Amino acid sequence: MLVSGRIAALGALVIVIVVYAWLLNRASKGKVPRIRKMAGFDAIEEAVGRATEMGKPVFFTPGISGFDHADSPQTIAGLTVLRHVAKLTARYKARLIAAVSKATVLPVAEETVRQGYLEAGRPEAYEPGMLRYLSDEQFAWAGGCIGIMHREGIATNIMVGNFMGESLLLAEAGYQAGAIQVAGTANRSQIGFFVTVADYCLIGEEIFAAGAYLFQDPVQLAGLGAQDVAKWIAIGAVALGIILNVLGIPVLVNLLKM
Amino acid sequence: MDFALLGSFVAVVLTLLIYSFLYKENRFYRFAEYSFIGVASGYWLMVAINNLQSVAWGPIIKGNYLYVIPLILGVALFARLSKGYSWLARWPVAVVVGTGTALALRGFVDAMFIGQIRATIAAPMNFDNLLIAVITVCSLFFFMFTVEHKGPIGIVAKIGRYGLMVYFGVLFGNHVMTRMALLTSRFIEIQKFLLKVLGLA
Amino acid sequence: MAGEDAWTKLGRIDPRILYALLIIVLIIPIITPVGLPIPITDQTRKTYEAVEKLPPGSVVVCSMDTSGAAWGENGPQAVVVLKHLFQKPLKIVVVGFETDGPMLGQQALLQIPKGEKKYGEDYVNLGFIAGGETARAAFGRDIHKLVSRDFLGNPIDKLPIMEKVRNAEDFALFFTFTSLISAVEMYVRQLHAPYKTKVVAAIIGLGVPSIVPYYNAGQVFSILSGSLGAAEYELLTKMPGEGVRLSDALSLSTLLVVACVVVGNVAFLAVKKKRKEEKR
Amino acid sequence: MEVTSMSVLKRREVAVFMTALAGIAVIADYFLKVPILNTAVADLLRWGVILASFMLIWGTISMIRIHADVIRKKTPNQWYYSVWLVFLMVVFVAVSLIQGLAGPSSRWMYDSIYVASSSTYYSILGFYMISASYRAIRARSGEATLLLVIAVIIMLMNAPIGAAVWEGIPALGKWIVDVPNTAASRGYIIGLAIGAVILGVRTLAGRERGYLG
Repeated sequence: MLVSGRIAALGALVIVIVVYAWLLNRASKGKVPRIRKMAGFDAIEEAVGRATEMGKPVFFTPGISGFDHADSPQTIAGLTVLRHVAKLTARYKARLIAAVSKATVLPVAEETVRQGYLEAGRPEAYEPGMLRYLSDEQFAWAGGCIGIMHREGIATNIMVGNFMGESLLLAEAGYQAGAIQVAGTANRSQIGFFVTVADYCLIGEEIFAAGAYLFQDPVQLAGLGAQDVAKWIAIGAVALGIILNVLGIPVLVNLLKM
Repeated sequence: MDFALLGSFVAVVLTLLIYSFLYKENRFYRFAEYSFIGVASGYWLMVAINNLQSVAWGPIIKGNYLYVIPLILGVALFARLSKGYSWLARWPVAVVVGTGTALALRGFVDAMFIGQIRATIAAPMNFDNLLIAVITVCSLFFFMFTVEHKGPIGIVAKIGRYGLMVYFGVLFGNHVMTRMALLTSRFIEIQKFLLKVLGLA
Repeated sequence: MAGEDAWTKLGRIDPRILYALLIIVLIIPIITPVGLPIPITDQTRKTYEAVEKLPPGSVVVCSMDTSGAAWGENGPQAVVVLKHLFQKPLKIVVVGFETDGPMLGQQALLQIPKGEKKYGEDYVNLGFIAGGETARAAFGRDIHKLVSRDFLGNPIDKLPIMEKVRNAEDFALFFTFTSLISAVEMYVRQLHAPYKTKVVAAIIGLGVPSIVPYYNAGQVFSILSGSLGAAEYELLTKMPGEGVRLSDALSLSTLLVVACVVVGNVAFLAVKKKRKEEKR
Repeated sequence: MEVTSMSVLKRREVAVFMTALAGIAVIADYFLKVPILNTAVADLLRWGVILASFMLIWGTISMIRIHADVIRKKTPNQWYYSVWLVFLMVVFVAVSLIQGLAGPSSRWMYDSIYVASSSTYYSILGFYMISASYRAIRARSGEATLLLVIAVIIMLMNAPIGAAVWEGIPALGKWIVDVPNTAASRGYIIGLAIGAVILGVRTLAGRERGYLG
């Protein structure tokens, strides 16, 4: 009844599901995995502090995607970071400008910023004008962001989410404006630009750890824990497989071919 | 009237209008931008309707009445336009998301998890393949989140990070190639048009 | 002091000067082609030889998963591969799983010499199929139950070629002309994993580094890398076209980028060094 | 009675259940050889294709609504662009209905307006590449330096002229692509797959409901 050639995959899937369910169960009892230090997220506080010292605004954008694509997890990660940024700008009394590229993201982003100000205990400091919806079109949005960076003379530029062709444009504009830049995306093709232009970088999967790292969200922590277990399995399989390969024992390869 | 030549003329004019953006953001640029979005959305609409004729209407005519169900579900998508029935629109989305997620998931486990591990360990063990295995493991360590990057794991993760930098460097180099090729191909279009107008082609 | 000014100034040049430089670098080789030699990579040769060795009557699918924006690279690839396929006694199925695909495929089909081949008997354009990954999986499973008409509106039951083409097991070779890494990955998941289909990834240059692990693992049969891949294929088939024309300008403009990176960074490091010295 | 049954259907849980049911069936189909299940899932996939075309139509309609809104409100500096957009769209649909989508007029519009502009639009990035390479891309750290050195080698390899700069370039470039690049991007892919699986499981288990709006 089982399809041969796919049994190993089924086994892996079952293991991942069981581990995930177990970790979720533990998380509901308050036992969550600890998460490592991530410089990109830590840099945000320093970057916002700098804006306060200079008396210039902090710019934020959650990228080009909305919620209706395969890239929506990146937008959500970006908005999670926005909540953190809003909390910090509220606490440090820095000015925040956040620009979104999709009309559907605007109400969610507004709510996110309001939430951040509330968490920082300064709900009265929130203004709707902190959020700007520029355009759904790629370059109209990017052009708008660049305009803001130059006109407002931003001190800090934080970009986390999905970025496409405009990534380099935005990073260059931030650099020219003299801003300290924190940038992150899971779009592989664009990360290189962020690494070479921005001061701090969140690479690939790192952005998805936002909720777990910044807000200690138990469900997301459990998810990260499960992912790490799967990575340990992959690492163990590769290490064992290489040793067996050198010894000329093909048992693991055959097992994975099942 | 030579419609092919007129077509090339329109194409070249739009090309130049868009390039005017390099000098300064302006009205002509936006005009060109909206022109292409206008034609594109007309095209998307037509292509979707054609697709429906092929994948839904065809089978129903042939007597496969089961296909009426997705047709009704599809129409339910437009319930979003009404306040009272917008909940109906969740159903088609649920089916699409459920199927799509599961299809990707099963493929991810088989082809990209098991498949890539198998390829790493089944390769003949020479220096290059051993190095591939080592860097693969190191980069996996870099993406570990519940292990502190300290001590030996810190070193391993650092190697992984440098490995990823090589990957992004290669991407960077190829990115330049693509950008320049796309740009050059526009220039060649303009040249073709000019040659045609001058009667040289 | 004067030195520092020069370096700082060099780092702050008006970008429009750079744009002008780029335009010059692109125009010269277009007007007077230099004909720089193009080395042929193993992957392109593998693709070419695979097509050469196909037994007569084999079915080759050309999936156009590209967009107007990326046609500058995918177009030359598609044109030369289709030209080659049309010279061979093969059956060719054009299809697209991204909206722009079939229209661009149609344009490419109109451009190339058809030889003896007849529409409906030797080649067909099945048009666009919506649904991304789902559509690709359904296509591999059973084409006849999925699609009832071609791009021109003909019922496919009436097209003789379709008698030979029922599902993924009939595909001798599957080309995807694409700008999307994700498209190639979908074929790895939905065609190679279940049916062991030989997928050729004709992808824009940008996508290649991310596809190499699949090639290395045998999950992708071979890769055509952007317009360079097209140029190589044109040379192998002795039909120089758009790819070869692009390659000179590509060389020079890439060199300009290298020069910009080097000069920009030298200026950056010089300023940084000077600042350090001043601090001492 | 009527009202209560309706309000049950309105609940999000119904949609979540449908997602889970469809998802579990599709997963089971891959691993199990059960003819009834396999046939049913084959049908389900085709339903998915049909629903996807409806989504495409929905997308276009949403876009028309946005522009209709702009036109109705006469948004300054904007509404005439929207009029032009809708006009071109209507013309395209009209000619395709008359001559067919593959007919000469639609192909003409598609080629000379859409393909020309969209490819130009993205080709602009070539210019930005130049200015950013010069003005912003910096070897600001050890990592960035490594990245840039690799990028330069790859660029020289891609430019057929690279071999003239140093004859070892093509071989070195090929090795970089085939070995460290393959390895790191393989690590990236495995990580990506694991992340996607966890997200998928979470979605099918109804813990991720963002897509339901």
